[in-house]
Amino acid sequence: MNPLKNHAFLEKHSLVLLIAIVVTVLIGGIIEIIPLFRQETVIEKVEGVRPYTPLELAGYNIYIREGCYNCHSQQIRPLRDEVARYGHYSLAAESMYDHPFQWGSKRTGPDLARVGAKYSDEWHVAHLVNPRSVVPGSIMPTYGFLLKNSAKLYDLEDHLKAQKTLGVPYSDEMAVWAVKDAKVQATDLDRIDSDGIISRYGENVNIRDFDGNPKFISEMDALIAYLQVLGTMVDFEVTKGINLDQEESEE
Amino acid sequence: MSSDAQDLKLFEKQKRIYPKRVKGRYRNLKWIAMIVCLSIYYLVPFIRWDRGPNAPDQAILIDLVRGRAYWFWFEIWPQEVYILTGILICAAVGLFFVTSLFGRVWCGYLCFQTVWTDLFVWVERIIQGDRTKRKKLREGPWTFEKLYKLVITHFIWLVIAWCTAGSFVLYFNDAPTLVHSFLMLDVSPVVLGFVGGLTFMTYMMAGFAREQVCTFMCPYARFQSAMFDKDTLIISYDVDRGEPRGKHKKGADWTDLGDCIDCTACVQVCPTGIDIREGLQMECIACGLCADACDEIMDKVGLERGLIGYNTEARMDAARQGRSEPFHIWRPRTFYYASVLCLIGGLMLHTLLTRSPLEIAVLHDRNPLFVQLSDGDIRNAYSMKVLNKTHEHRHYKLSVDGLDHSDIQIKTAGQTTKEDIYVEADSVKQYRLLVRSSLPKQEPREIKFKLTDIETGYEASNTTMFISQHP
Amino acid sequence: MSENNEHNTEKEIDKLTGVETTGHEWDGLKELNNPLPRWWLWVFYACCLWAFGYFIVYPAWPVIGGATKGTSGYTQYKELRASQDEIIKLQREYLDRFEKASFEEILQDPALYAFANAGGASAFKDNCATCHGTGAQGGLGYPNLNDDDWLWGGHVDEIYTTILHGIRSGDIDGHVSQMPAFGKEKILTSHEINEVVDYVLALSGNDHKGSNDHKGSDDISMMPGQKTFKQNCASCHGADGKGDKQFGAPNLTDAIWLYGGDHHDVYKTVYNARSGVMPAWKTRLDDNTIRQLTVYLHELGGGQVDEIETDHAMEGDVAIPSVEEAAEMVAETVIDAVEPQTVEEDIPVEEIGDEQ
Amino acid sequence: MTTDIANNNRTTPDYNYDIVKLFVLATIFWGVVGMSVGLFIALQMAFPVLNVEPYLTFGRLRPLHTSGVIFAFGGSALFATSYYVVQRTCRVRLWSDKLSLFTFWGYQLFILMAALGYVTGVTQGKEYAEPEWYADLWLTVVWVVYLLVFMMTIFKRKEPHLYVANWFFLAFIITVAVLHLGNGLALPVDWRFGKSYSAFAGVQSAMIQWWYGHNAVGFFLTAGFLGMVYYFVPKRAERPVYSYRLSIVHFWSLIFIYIWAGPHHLHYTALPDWAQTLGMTFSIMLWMPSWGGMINGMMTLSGAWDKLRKDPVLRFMIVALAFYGMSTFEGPLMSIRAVNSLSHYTDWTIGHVHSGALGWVGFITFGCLYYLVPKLWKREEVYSLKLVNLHLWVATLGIVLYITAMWVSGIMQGLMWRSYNDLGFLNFSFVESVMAMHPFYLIRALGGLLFLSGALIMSYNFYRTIKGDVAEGEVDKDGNPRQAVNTSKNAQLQAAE
Repeated sequence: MNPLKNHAFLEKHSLVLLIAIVVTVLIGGIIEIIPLFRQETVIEKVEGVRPYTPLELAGYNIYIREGCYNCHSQQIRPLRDEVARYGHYSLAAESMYDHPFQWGSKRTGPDLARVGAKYSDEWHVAHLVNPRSVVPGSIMPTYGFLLKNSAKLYDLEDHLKAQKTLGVPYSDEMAVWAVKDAKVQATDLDRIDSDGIISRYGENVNIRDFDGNPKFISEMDALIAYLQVLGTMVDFEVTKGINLDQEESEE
Repeated sequence: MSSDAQDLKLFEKQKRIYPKRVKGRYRNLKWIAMIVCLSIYYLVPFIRWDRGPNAPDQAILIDLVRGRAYWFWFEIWPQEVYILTGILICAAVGLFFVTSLFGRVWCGYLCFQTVWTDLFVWVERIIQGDRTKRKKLREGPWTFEKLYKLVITHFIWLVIAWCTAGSFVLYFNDAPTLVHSFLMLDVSPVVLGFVGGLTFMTYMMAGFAREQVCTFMCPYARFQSAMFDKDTLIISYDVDRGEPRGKHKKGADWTDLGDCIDCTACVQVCPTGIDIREGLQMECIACGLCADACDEIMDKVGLERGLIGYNTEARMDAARQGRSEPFHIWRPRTFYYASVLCLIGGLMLHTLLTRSPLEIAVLHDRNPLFVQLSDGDIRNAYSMKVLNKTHEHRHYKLSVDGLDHSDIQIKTAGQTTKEDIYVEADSVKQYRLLVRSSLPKQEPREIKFKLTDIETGYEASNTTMFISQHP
Repeated sequence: MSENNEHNTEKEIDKLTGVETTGHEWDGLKELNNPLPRWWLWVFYACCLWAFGYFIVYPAWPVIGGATKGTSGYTQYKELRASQDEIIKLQREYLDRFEKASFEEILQDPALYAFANAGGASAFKDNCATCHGTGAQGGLGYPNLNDDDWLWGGHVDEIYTTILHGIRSGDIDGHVSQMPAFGKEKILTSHEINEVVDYVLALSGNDHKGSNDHKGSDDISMMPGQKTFKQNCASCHGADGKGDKQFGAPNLTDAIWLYGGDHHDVYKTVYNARSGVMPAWKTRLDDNTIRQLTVYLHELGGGQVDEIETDHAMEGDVAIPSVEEAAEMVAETVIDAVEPQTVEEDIPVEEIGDEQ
Repeated sequence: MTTDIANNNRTTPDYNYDIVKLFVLATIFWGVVGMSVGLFIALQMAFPVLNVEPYLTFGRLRPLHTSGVIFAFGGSALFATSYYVVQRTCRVRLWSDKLSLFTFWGYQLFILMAALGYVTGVTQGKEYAEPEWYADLWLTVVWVVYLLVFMMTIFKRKEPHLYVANWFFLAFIITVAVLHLGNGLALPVDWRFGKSYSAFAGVQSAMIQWWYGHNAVGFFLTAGFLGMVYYFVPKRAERPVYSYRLSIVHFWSLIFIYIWAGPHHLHYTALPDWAQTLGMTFSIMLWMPSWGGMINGMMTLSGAWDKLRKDPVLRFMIVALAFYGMSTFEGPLMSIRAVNSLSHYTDWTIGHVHSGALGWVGFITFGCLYYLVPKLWKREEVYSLKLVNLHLWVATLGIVLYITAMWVSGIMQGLMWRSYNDLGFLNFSFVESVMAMHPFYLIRALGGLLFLSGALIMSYNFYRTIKGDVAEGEVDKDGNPRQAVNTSKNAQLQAAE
């Protein structure tokens, strides 16, 4: 039997050729992809990672809409310079509710995986309105219109429901309160209301006016709320005791 | 050949080529090129160049640890690697230029694959004899003679390969020091790994892969072939003169015969094993050895030289029509390449000559954007990097434009005032600047930090922002 | 390929190369059937061989419940730790020198200074940024460490002491002071407080907005709050209101207001009193880190220019009281015994990170 | 070649050239559009003031560029050539005129939907798979019809054997369908709006995205274009394909191994180590199968190498193969984890992609178009071969500028990011690396300008070719001056076809 000789069979039977091609290309994908859904070690078990609040989710969607991922990665690799520059390397758990992931592939700008709480809100506003007003060497586009556009909040309930269907642990209550929670998080006018969002999303939610204009919930509010939570959910002081090294933990 | 037998064979062994020794002007040119190339390669790391006490004294050195490259007078810092882009572009366009004029002479004379292969073949010939002897030895049965001759050949090959690899590493380290540590058998595993890998590569490429690299793998060979036109010099066999070819006995009649006596000397000497008489082929590296071989034969037969030689298509066409055509050096293409070369070369030279010996980079603090002081003044903080690229320690003076009544405070170890900032030779120093001003709050304003070399008056500046209110 | 012969094509020999074609033809295209170059196949095999070797040494194939681990026990996190160790080894030398050096020496030695600053910056982000902000910009109730206003002193030694022992931290050596809650404790009436607030705001040149009743006089000394101030506040904040670092009494004449500088804010401060807490870090951080933090904070710009080195002292003409005097003044002012607050529960009254 | 056909006494069917013509025109159009957007965003990186918010920012235009050149330009070229090749090598007219016409307008509609989405901010946020669910669904319909037309044409072929170019086209069509369906799974928030969430999250989403992304390169930009090589290179060179055996070995090894290589885009991320290992090792094993295509293409010219001297169209194809060889060597190199830790996230990757995109995909497409246009519009040759030559050199110089700038700057970026000072602290802040990029961005933009100029020269050349003009000094194979088309010679040619 010489495969080179018998190849003529495939050349003459195109449907068999088609099937052979499909089988050939499926093998690699199946072996690489399916175990990621099955293995328990793929996503670390760490405290603190929660789904985005509705406002943060709105910010995440603006991040995607503006194509931020084209220039900014959100994945700190376990290389010493990246850990020194950006902070603790990224865990799989930290992006487990990102549909889709925003790890990026290019750093025209710096990594944003842990940009949360690094700079002040007003720096973000100034920087997004005109990056060169605070960083003269920057080549980032201006995003002043975010201040003027009102954040689209009214359909957040649908967004949360869709994410819930895909497996993000939003509760029905969260979905029902989505619009209200988003408004409360961005305005900080009435602190009494904040009990609700805190009970749903935890103590660490940033509740404040992000864009400097408390009367108006702009897209800037949503985007900064998202940026300010990036990489802050896992408390690495607490996590230190846990062995993140998945491969080792099995030994 | 039976088709079944052929079909069963998956691959084909390399057809071994035993290039025959040849003498002549192109061979001499090749020797010279080889000696020059190899000498440059092996000896350059040992050339010393005095740069004063604060810099290495190796003429050509790439210091990966400190991130500096030295080339005689010039020195390149990491920020200046765009020079490397210039060099690469020049190399590419230079190749276009040379190729459109002279064909693949790069391949034939200067490419390291050719030069080292040539060297290895030379070693092979010294030990095992010329073409026929080598062939016989290789194809014959295993004898003691075959064994020791092969062992010696491969041993010498490995020594050459090892020297080649060792020399490469010298470009990245101080040569005498490294040679010394090699002699003391005290080199780092990284260096050893590099040397080992390169030795293996050289041994494989020049000893075994040889012409197959040029035929199958090298993309530049393809680019060059695509660069030919009718005015490009290529190795050509004069078909009109040579054909019909045939054996010729001394004193016999030349009627009905071309000048080619079909002695196959040109085929025997070819390092890629082709028959140039079949016309331009992708394997041909334009080394001219076939021309030498043919000339030798022509001399013996008593015919005019040049049956095989460098020629252009245009000239051959013209000759066919009884015209004589000069070799056009300046045609639109070569003119464009030359201009692009000059332009980029000039730009690079300009950058290198006007390279600033001093640079500053000032970055505004991001958090907080500004600080209000107790007396109501606004203060901004910056980090400033000063790059002193000279080989002497320097003192500088700092000033700021665009901000009246300002006060600059410099935070660093010890006492540094803006009147005297000291930076050591060939190094970078970082400072924190605190600039305060009592100006009323306003939009971010551009300010310019200026650093002046107290001794030479040389200036470098950097524009940044002074921020005094919330956005 | 005898089976092919049933078709209408015939094998032929290519004239140029002398190689036989496969005998098929499509739109004038034919195929030769040259064997593969040997080097091609061998390099392919070599790559595969290398890959199989790699599979053995490194984690490679998913199996039930995980993946093959490889003989080397490699994980990318081990690799990270190994490469970080190189840096730590490099820094060890500086750390040893740093340990032995005094602040004065550190401030003079470029290498130690840079080392301290870098180490301090990273320690700050891990430990201090939660309250003081990542850029040490502070917030309402949390001092901005970049400015030139220091409640407890901005010299290197003073900063060191403050970090070491904290403020109202329960530490025996910690800074302790307590402003009386003038309103809550019914020491002053609301009217008096309004008057004194206007006076204080006038001292610093701020508008005394919010209390229209008492607006009017441009002459500070004529303001009704002056008397109240002298009687109740001057003992700590000084007659001129410039504060006293001995008690952490802030300068009331400058432009910096830790708890907000409008009438309403200052009223609240006087009525309720304020007492921010900072933990004592000596129990949490090692001495080297605290010293690095000290140098870093001092350098941030907030630190006072060291008078040891320079003459232009930033202090005004405030008379610094002697220790005995100060002790007396404290005794007079402090009404209730100060209850040291527990360190763990230093949850801020105000939200973190809000800008003033 | 016509004599062969005559000898074999075969009949030439009435091929459907109209559909090929439409796709050829679309290829030219989208090529110019996609490259112009590329030039514009390259300039935006050098001069950020060119970002016009909100619609024309880099973040929104970059998908427009990538989709424009990959799917609009490359896709149309693949449609055109696959329809042409499958007809001619199966010796049968395309199965359905109506359905093939549907694939044309359907595909153009898809491109339009996607492009409008990007500019207005409707995107899924996955590189090279940005179109939202409605466009994805529409593409699925178009693609299934494409596969149907292609397969049915093959079914009713008049040749017993399937030519090697068709294996590659088939692998391209079917695998792209699998990838598109796998990666595109998403749940719309509300069926009325163009917003959906990907079915996958985090690490799984990353793996599936790069399984898709890398094989968009492997099957869209490699297998499909190798299909072109296997028809147009031997056709133009008038030589038989070098080795049938090599075709078989490299075809199967290529499609089997390529699919595994995706995780090399995720080295040192939160993806488990084992998957990274597979991505890297299979990328290395992919090296020779990739080169198999180059060798088969190159060696097809052995014996006819002097044709390169005369034929600029053949030159385009050979230079394309050389670039293919270069980038398929560089690819495995960059997949090695140690190299990748430096090169990833830098412009080195961009340089690598463009040596493949401009040098390989661009040039082989240009070569095929220069062959196709005169054939389709029944001209003897293009308007001017001199202009073809000019295009070649302008574009080559452009590529040289582009990739050298990106190589050097990418390595510089990577080195600056990981540079430590003597004290063991990082040397450079990020923005310093951004500022150091400026000269490289300028050189890159200049390179892009040259490449675009080449495409414009080509468009002009085609315009005149289709018009029937012949440039002065153009000669035919026998060296006689060529005639403009509106003469009797054209009629003869038509008859001959």
